[in-house]
Amino acid sequence: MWQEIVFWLCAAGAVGTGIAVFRVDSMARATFALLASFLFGAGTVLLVELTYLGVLVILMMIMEMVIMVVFMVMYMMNPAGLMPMSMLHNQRGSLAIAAGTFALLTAGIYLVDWPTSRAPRPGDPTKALGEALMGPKMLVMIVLGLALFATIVATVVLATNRGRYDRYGDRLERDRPDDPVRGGVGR
Amino acid sequence: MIELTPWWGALLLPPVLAAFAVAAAVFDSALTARAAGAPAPRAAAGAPLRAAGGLLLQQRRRTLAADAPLWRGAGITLAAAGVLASLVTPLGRWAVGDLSVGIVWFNAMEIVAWAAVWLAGWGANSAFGLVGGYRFIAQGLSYELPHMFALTAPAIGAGSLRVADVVSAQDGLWFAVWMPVAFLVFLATVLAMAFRRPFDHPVSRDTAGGVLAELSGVDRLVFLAGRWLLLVSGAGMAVALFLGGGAGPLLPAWLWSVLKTAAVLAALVWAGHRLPTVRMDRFAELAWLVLIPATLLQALFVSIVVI
Amino acid sequence: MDLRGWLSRRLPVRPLVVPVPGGTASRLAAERTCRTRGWYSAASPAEANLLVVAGATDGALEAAVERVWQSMPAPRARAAIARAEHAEGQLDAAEATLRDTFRQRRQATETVHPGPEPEMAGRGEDRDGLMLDQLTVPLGPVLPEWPAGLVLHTTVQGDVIQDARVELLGLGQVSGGTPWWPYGGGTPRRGLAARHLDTCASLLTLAGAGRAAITARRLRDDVLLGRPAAELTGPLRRWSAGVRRSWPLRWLLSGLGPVDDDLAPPPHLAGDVLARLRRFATAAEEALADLDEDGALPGRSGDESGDAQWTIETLPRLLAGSELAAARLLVASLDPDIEALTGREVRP
Amino acid sequence: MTFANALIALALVLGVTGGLYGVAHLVRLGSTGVGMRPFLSGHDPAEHALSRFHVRWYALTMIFLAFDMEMVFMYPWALVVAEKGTSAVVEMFVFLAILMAGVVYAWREGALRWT
Repeated sequence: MWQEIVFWLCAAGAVGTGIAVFRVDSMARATFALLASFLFGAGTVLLVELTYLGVLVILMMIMEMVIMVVFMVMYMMNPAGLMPMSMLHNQRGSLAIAAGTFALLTAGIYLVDWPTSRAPRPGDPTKALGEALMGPKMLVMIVLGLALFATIVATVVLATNRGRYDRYGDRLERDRPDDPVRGGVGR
Repeated sequence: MIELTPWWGALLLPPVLAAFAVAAAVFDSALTARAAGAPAPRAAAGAPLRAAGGLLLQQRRRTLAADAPLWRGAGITLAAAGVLASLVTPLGRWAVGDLSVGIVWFNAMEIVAWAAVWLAGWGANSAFGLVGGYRFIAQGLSYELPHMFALTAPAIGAGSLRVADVVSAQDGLWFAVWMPVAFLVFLATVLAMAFRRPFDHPVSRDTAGGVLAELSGVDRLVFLAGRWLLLVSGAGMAVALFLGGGAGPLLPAWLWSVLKTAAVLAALVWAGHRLPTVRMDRFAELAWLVLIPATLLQALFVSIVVI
Repeated sequence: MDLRGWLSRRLPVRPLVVPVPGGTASRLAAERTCRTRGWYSAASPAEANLLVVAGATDGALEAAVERVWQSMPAPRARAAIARAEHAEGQLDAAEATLRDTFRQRRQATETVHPGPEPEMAGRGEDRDGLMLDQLTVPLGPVLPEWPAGLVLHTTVQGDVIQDARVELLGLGQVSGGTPWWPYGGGTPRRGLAARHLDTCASLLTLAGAGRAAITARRLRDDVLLGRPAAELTGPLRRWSAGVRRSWPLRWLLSGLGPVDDDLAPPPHLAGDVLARLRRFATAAEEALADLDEDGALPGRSGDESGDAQWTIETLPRLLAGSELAAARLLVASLDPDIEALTGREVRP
Repeated sequence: MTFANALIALALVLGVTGGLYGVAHLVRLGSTGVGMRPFLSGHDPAEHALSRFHVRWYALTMIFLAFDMEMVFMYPWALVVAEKGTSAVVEMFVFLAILMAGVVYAWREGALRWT
């Protein structure tokens, strides 16, 4: 009973804050409305006893949304919405896409013959996840590790405007980098 | 063995944390008074409570074109996160919450400070506040990964993310003894997440108090209370993860928990009086190139020991 | 029960001290009184409940003080300390006002005088060639740990200063001369030691080294109150050694705010923030070594007006492209004595 | 049970906070000061502070995001490392070493700097 109440509260909260994302003018409010929407989503995940996943969603989404707000406020005009303006573009097209997607997903829920599993649920899903990662799903982790490494390198290449040749000289001959502002390690 | 308290245990959690917070604030104020050569150190003991009363009395203020809901929400969010971070921390044999992923829960609640502090800086439409808020995000980017690796070391040692299992795994030997790097990094990052000195750059005087610059009255009181609660929660978790929780001879387990938490809290406050403010333009590289590898090596050492 | 009055009587006093050119003696007296009473200074008007104006203000400086007063929440009181010997009495009176709930309630209902409506931020090219929003952020005259009468009109993008323009306020009221030498009836060496300790105290406060900063302030007050040199030598040496040898300070301040030799700085202002801090700490110790002697003075050249002139001329160049925290530490480490500029032709 | 307790504790925090606001309302000396100018060293603000805020550590945010994905694996891994033994340890620390190599590269390029 109480699970149902909490579920519907979370569902309504997620949709409501999701709508709010597009109704507010301020980048900060939009981002934190989106965060609230994710947290309500995490509530539903906790309800189905996927504790690790639920808590992880809370953990990751707060970090991600705070980092997103940094970029939103850095790049978007008028980030606090102090001047009247609308964040909405191509309303008709997006309405059509949204309605279509909603219809498709709803149809999918009712029309697809979802398989059911008779296997018992694992005692601790977190541990099962760990075992899967160290066993059959090991390749996923390896590939992801390389992808993340590539992300780091690509970010650094694209985002920094001074590289090692500016810092250490054309032949990398300096022992200590020549920077306008010092850092904490290696001066 | 750690048991879950009935529902009224949840009602005791905030008052217990608040008592620790007041005690820590009193100790902090006594240290300041001693250094300043102010008369009557006994008066210093009452100073935090008198200051809290003064903030109740003080007029609230709203700055021009402030983002009021986000700004006011910041303090309440911080206070709530400070309390909920302690949900899974046992006091002696009792815990209010018991999650199979208690350590991750603590991690998630402590991250809430990222959002709360930035919002407090953003909400006031003040240049100094904004600078303070952004300083805290840079701080978060620096301390968070060492913090997470410091959290995983006891989890690997106990083979569990449940705080109760971590406590009982320290039956023979406290984790602080054979995971000293993780313990010290954890303590440092607790200071960083509660943005207390030496990690107080987001509220530093060079920007007229940073995120605190425009807060007055009860709004300021709630935000500052949240900050102390977060520090207390961090100290409590340090006791559970590294100092054997309520384990100890003679005295009852709850008293050991209280004494250890008080000791950790005192050490954290004392360290704040001894160290200068750490700016992130210096700390970021140190965190990424020294603290992350150090905590990783600690985790490697622990995992080699357990297999 | 009168809860409001009960809280009022127990309210901690949080002063915000506004330094004013010509008011150094008043400021020192006010700071000493506040410290010994356990009134810790506030960082912003929202935190403060007592506005202490140390010296006589006029014109633009008066307007700045008035704006700060307007933005202070009730309960609040102000004290104008024109002469150092009146500091205690004025602060007593202000405290009484602060704790008078009847007056505070009446005052709290006064309407706030609105200023001009702010605009949206304009854009400008940043250090790396991007077009970014820029804000006008003036630093001073009312700012914690800031030289009296100095205003830096900075344009910032994020927390980076793009450019800075210097303005000096409150010089009209100053009668001239250097305030540190005759103050407290001491000798030039006492004045000099106190001046160095004062600079170090501000700098250490901004660096967040609270204990060392408070100790510097206590020593400064003791030097000026004429405590025998024999009693001061030990504590001063310990403090100075602690500051100079502290490795956290070294790690945090080295390479910050460098002043290159091609800017032709006065010798004691050359180097980075750390070098200046160490130099002033050493100089304070040396000045004290034979405190009541005459003779050559260590540290500052004695030409305060020349130093201040160089500083205000060079600051815009030093600050361009600097981060706010670094800028604050740089200004505190140069610590120009604006009131020494009276009677000179000022070309900021 | 745990989540019920969490909700009770949360409700109490919100209740106490509300109580503090209530007490503050009772003993207040005056109503909330509205339209206060933000502190700007005694000057009126020329512009709204809420504008585009340029940060100089944007590279750090991206490196953080990439590195922190790894925690998704590390927490469950901590539960099984004792059973799975050496292979799990090697696996995870090779993974971490790859990421750490990326960090060292970023450091050498000056991406962790405030410049």
